[in-house]
Amino acid sequence: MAIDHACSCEKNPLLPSLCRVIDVKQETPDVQTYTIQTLDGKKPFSPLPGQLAMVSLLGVGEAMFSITAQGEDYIQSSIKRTGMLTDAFHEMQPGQEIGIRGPYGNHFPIEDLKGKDILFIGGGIGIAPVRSLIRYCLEHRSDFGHLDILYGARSKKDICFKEDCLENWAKEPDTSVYITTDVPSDDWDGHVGFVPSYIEEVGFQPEGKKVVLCGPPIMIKLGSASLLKLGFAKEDVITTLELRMKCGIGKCGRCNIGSKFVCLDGPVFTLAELDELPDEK
Amino acid sequence: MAELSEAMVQDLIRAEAKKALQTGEVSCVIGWTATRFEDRTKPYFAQTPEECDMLIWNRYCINGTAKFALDDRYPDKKFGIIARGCDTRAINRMIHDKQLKRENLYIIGVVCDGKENPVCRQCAHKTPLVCDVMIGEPVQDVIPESRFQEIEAFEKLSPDERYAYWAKQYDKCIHCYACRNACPACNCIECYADQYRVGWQGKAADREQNQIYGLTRAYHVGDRCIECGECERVCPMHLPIMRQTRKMLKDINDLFGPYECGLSEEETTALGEFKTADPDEFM
Amino acid sequence: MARIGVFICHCGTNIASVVDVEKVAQAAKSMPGVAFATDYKYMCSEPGQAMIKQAIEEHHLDRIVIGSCSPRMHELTFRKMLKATNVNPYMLEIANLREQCAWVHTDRAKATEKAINLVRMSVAKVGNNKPLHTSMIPITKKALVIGGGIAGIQAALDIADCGFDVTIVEKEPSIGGHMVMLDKTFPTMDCSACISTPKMVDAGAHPNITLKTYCEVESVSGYIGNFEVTIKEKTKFVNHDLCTGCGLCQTKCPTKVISEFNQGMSKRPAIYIPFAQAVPSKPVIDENACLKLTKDKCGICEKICPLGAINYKDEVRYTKEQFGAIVVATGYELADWKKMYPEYGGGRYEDVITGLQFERLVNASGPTEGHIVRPSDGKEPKDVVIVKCVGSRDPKKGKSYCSRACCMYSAKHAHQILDKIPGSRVYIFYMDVRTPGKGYEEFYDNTRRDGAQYIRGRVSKIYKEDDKLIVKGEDSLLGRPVTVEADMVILATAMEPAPKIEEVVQKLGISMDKDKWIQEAHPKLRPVETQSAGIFLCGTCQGPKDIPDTVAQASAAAAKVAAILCHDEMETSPMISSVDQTKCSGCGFCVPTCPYKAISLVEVPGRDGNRKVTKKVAQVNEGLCQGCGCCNAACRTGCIDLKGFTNDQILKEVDALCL
Amino acid sequence: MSIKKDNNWEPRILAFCCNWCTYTGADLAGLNRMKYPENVRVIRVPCSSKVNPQFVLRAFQKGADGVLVCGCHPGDCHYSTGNYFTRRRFMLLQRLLEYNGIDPKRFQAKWISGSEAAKFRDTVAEVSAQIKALGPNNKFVGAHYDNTVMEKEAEGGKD
Amino acid sequence: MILAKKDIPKALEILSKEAAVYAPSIRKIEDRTTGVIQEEKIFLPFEEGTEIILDGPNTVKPPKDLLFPNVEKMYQYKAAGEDSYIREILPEDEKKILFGIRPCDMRSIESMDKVFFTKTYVDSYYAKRRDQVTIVAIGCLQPERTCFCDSMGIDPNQAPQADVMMNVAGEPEGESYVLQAQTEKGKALLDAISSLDQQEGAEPYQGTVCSLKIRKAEDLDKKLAGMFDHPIWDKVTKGCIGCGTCTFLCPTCYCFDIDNENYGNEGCKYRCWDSCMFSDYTRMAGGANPRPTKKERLRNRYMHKLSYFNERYGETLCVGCGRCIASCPSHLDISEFIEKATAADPDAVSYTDVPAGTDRKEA
Repeated sequence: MAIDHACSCEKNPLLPSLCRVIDVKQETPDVQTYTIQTLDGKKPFSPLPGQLAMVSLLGVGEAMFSITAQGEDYIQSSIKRTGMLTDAFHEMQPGQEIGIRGPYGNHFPIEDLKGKDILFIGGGIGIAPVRSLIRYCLEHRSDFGHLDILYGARSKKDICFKEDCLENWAKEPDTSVYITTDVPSDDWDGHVGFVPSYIEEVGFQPEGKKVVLCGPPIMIKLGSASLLKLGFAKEDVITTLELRMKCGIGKCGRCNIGSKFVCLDGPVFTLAELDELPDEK
Repeated sequence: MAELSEAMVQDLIRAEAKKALQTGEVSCVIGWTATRFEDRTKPYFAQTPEECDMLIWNRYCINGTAKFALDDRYPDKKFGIIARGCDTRAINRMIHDKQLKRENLYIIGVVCDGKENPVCRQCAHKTPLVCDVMIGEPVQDVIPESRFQEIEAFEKLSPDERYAYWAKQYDKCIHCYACRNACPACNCIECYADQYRVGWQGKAADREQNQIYGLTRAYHVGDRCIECGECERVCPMHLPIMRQTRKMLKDINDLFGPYECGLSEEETTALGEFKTADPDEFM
Repeated sequence: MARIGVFICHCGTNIASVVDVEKVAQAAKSMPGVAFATDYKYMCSEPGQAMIKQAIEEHHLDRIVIGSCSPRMHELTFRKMLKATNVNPYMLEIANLREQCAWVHTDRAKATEKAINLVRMSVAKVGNNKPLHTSMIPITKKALVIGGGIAGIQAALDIADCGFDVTIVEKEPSIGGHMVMLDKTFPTMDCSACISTPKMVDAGAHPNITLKTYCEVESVSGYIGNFEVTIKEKTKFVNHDLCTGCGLCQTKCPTKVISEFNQGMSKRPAIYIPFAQAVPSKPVIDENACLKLTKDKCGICEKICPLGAINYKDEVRYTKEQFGAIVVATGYELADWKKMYPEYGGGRYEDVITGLQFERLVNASGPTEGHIVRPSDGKEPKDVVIVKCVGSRDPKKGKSYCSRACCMYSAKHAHQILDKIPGSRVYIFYMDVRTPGKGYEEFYDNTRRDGAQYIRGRVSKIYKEDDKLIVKGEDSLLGRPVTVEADMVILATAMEPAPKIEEVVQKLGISMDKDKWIQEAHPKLRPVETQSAGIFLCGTCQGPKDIPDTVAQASAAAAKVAAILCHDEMETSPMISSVDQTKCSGCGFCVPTCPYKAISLVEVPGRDGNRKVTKKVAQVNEGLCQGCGCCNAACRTGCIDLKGFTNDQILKEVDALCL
Repeated sequence: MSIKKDNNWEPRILAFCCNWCTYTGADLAGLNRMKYPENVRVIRVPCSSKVNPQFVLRAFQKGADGVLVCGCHPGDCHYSTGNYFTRRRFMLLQRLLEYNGIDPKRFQAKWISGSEAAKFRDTVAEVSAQIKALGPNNKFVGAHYDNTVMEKEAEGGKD
Repeated sequence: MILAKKDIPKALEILSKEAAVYAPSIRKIEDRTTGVIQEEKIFLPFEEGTEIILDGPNTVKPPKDLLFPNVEKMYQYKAAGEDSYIREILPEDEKKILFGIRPCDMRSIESMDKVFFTKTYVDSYYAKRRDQVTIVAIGCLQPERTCFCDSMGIDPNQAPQADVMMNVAGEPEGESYVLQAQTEKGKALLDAISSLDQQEGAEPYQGTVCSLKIRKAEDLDKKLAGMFDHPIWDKVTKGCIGCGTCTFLCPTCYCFDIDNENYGNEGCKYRCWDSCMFSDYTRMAGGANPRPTKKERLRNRYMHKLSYFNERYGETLCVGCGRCIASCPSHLDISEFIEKATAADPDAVSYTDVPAGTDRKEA
């Protein structure tokens, strides 16, 4: 058992703790970011970048989401509207009580990344887990080399974390930001095109660089191909997987790929690791 | 004409299956094959003419074959089915319910003499009702007088006795959905029970959820049941499932006139139509 | 989660005197999703509404529950109020605390408990409400009238006079229908043709009316405001654009066949204008009779037509047109008594005629130029028997219903015979005499005074003896058999719906009653509407009736049509069914349950497992659906659902009430 | 809400009423100040044919003692034919429930028009009395069902 | 100790004073219309007078629901602003004795222990039940024709992990049992019934062997790991109807689902058994499903049993109890699959299915 898992719930790992949504931010027409705190104003737990939380809307249901940011006394999760449950999440207003348990899963291999240049690639809501790592790197700026951030959304209005993507990150030292949209729009004068082709267009150099690639399955597939074309090794491309999950602790069975459980052994895998697993993604 | 022996029928089945596969129009022919136990057979999908020699025919060929046609709702080639009377009713059921197209099927009908399956004693249609080729001599359709005897006897019990009986049965149920998955009338692409809908069907296998499931399924298929008995045959806990669906059939029969399903593709279902002159008890 | 505001109305003391409204509001505060709850004297009043609006602002409410009078009372009021707020007007539920609680109970504690329950139910439901939006559909400002009888003509004229375009589709070569066949109309004895032909001319000349005679409706799709109708133009073989209606061809045509207009009592040529006052007054060729068309001989009409309007190669044409509303005025036909009553000779005796034949006989432009003579030998009849209810009110042999007009026209016929043939005797066999109309009873009285002998009873047999028709019946008042030696017998035959009514009904997606008359939406309150919005009916297609009733209905239908066409677009109710096509199996069980034929199976891109396929699924036509939800319960997967009354919403109500 | 053992036990009866006839009839009963038992609660549906048999099962599962489905008289349906389907569906469901041990009085359907306020009142009173005589329903009631949960709320939440 | 067969009810009576005793017994349902009584052997709570059936075939359902119930409440909650709460519901404090578990089922409990106790998280619910259970295993005497536990490396006469091992003394027809405590819990249990000790008896019978012997490769788990895309899957999964019979009757299947049941703004979160054979098991909110057809699902099940579990926990997740073979609606047979997979060429590009039994001489 190489990965050491921290669990905030000392006794019952399946029991959520009662927390409160203290802020709701509309990121895009179908993505909201929730700032979550315990009832007594504390941080529910301290996740590592890339870890997951099981968020439960009492009486409606629960689902696993990546934690996109954390602060002194809060964690943040961004949720895209995809179905009945997420519809209900999107009706939340500040003050809403929710249950939260976690953090679950492994995390981005921070130790491996230290001292290296990092290329972050995000597509759509896939930027959410990447953002947790970007924030970590920016907070520990001296531990990392040059940071490239490439993010693609459908159109300008679909760009998540607009302040970070369009303003803040570009101002950080030794950081380059590339934003692209799938379709042109009147209010967008930036790059237009899909993420994989933009990767090749920019022509990132593989030397000394690790890649973190998160997004919809098709983007991961084509994006990986682009990266491999540019000469990146599969060991250096890190991505996250998403499967239906229920327990979050590797017991309930459904999120396995081969003998690995995405909720426990994932969600973070390198392309090399994924190659080892049966093709069931 | 002399009756065909089991072995002769088996040879004919193999020959017809081979012929069908050799034309190249049929992707496979489903029938039965042996298992390690002599008194059991299992569904077998012959995909090459050679594999047709695995097909067998004996009194243990009890699995329904028709429902497997739904595994591929959009086939490139025809699906070959070795079909007994009940299997052809199942085929009619699924064609009527618009889940199958006749032109996508190649049906090798076999006149059935009844199998080692209690439901066969109630069989009214031993001769295939629809097929491309027929093996065996057609026999007369006879609706057995015993069709609703069991139901009538059960109706005579007191309400509490009836409830207690069903409650015990549903206590046994393990909620495996074998009855649904084997049933040719349960042909929805996504069953109501598989959908995430708070309040429709809980997944828990407790008495409450099993009762709801049992009754809902009986109601959903009751006016379309072809009485093949697959639900009861597959139930690992031996629930008398037909006793529910046959009850619906009996009531339809009593209230709205003689009723049997799956006899043709075009028939109407009892709950899909009405007559202004239907009996009215709600005045 | 929802943020629900609950507002409990005292309704003065109407609710508050029985229900502890404060306690209800207090209880509501702990219901799931409730962010705010209060009570107030009159929620529907200005200040009450203002209070709700303020609470919406202050507490960021997204759903509203009002505990007040019946939703049938103020649902629209409150929806209208919500239009001015951020809350969607359909995020509203009303708990009926007045009509179904305070007014029907006396025990304060129990009524309060029930009120809490009802509010809880509404809270549970509203929590699952989704914002709904009415949509506007544009309206094609044009009406279609099917049938060019007096009903259709009247409806078309009224609609056209409102300034809307109307198309009349008539299957015969001329409009006019049955009324132009009649001689006089009861009880005023106006000349029928004199009052109906001006209307025909008006219709033909009206700038807003397009006549499509010798045409039939082939198919109808779409819905109110936007019907798409395919009209089939039968082969006339005469180019009406060129033809001036000079009538030369008619006179030279060598073929003679039975005249439909004269009810078989005269002959007409194969190329013909059905009657003198026909509109349009242009001929068509009867392709079954024409020698050229049947045997490729003759061809005289083509040769003599000065304008070259004859075209033997004419073909059936189909045109597609958009209409905003449809009026069905397909009229009636007389039932075929010959099959029903073999004991009346079954058609063997020429002098047993129908009332309509008599109309032609007595009509000055008819086959006998108005002389009442026996069809068999041209002699003037002295003894005439009129038999009423031939096929009507006779469930065993004919129809169970009353044909309504026969009593009056039989009286009229008797009057006409007695008037025109001095010394004649008229015997009328009747079951009852029904004269419910202005001046009708007086007319009947007069006829009796004229000498018509009314005999109560049915006729059991008519047979010929020498020159006479022996009519055997029973006088049920005197209880003895009656035998009348008659020269002529007139049968007042039952009306029945026009032939091919089934086809029309099926194409339009409307329904018929047991006798195949078209079913009105409500027998009392919506007598000229069908169940399908935008389709109206008038005249005898709905049931037997006389001319004044027909004309009144036609004008009523026209008013209904005008009420639709006067809008540029119309709002559709958003509370209609819709299909979750990702889950639909395409079994089609919902299709036959829809009274509006609003559901069809369509092919859409979908998924089979992870494979992309084209699959067949149900689709609801939003213009046709009226929101009954009948299809919902027929759907086993639960994927067709009525917005505003979804299965989930109702289940939540059930759960809440069972707590 | 009182515990079921109580002598003052009141049944819990759900009535699905079609908007056009029965619901109107119930409103009319109110207008005429007719009196009927409190234990019937009306759920408004556009047409009786909207009522899914699943709703009925759910009601029993959740602890209802009786369920009533009411609509327009056959032939009077606002949507012309809905109640003919209702009639077939629920004649079969009633029999199926009876077969499974539920007294047919616990699940009834009735045609009540918009003018039949008195019939509404009488029906409600009759059904209520019948079910009261039958006592609490314990068939099909869910194992999870917990009566005590609600007591607090019925008293106006815990202050 | 030696316990006479006739003393079993006495022993259970003594034991049931301290704990709830579950033992194989017959559940009967009488059909009053015909008088026919349906019988079904399962683990039932022991009460005075209950007939305990220790011999004969194994129970229809495995005893796993006593440790991992079909439905288990996890916590209660209320969502109502300030009044909101989440309250854990742990299994009750109740000592249980599972009496008469066969070695195959005992082995399945070991596998469940591995799942719920190891790999970072301990499942509180399972743990609490497991800690309170004492298990008395019994040497199998009558394996059914579908039993193949010894082919899976299980000795039908021994259950080393049980608290007490019980075997018939001497020959299968012997009149007494030999009970041996294998743990402290087991010792305590035997102490409680020591008064019934017959002191002397024959040696425990160890002679049971399974009638169904199957050919299973030693390294089948590793072989299968390389056969994910093998054509064999297309063939062997075809007859499956996708029901949950095999998983719910399997003593080792442990997958579960989590759902909730609401009462107003209160509610209860519970978990219940789930089956990997169901289409909604892996289906995601958007509709995509990594295992869209029964081929992927059955493959996952077989792979999980025979390969993935070995990789993760070091043992096979099939104990050869044969329940799935006996009850499969389509008469599919995992033992047949094991033999086929053992015989298959792992690199084959096509596969011809020769069902077991077709080599039998035809009638």
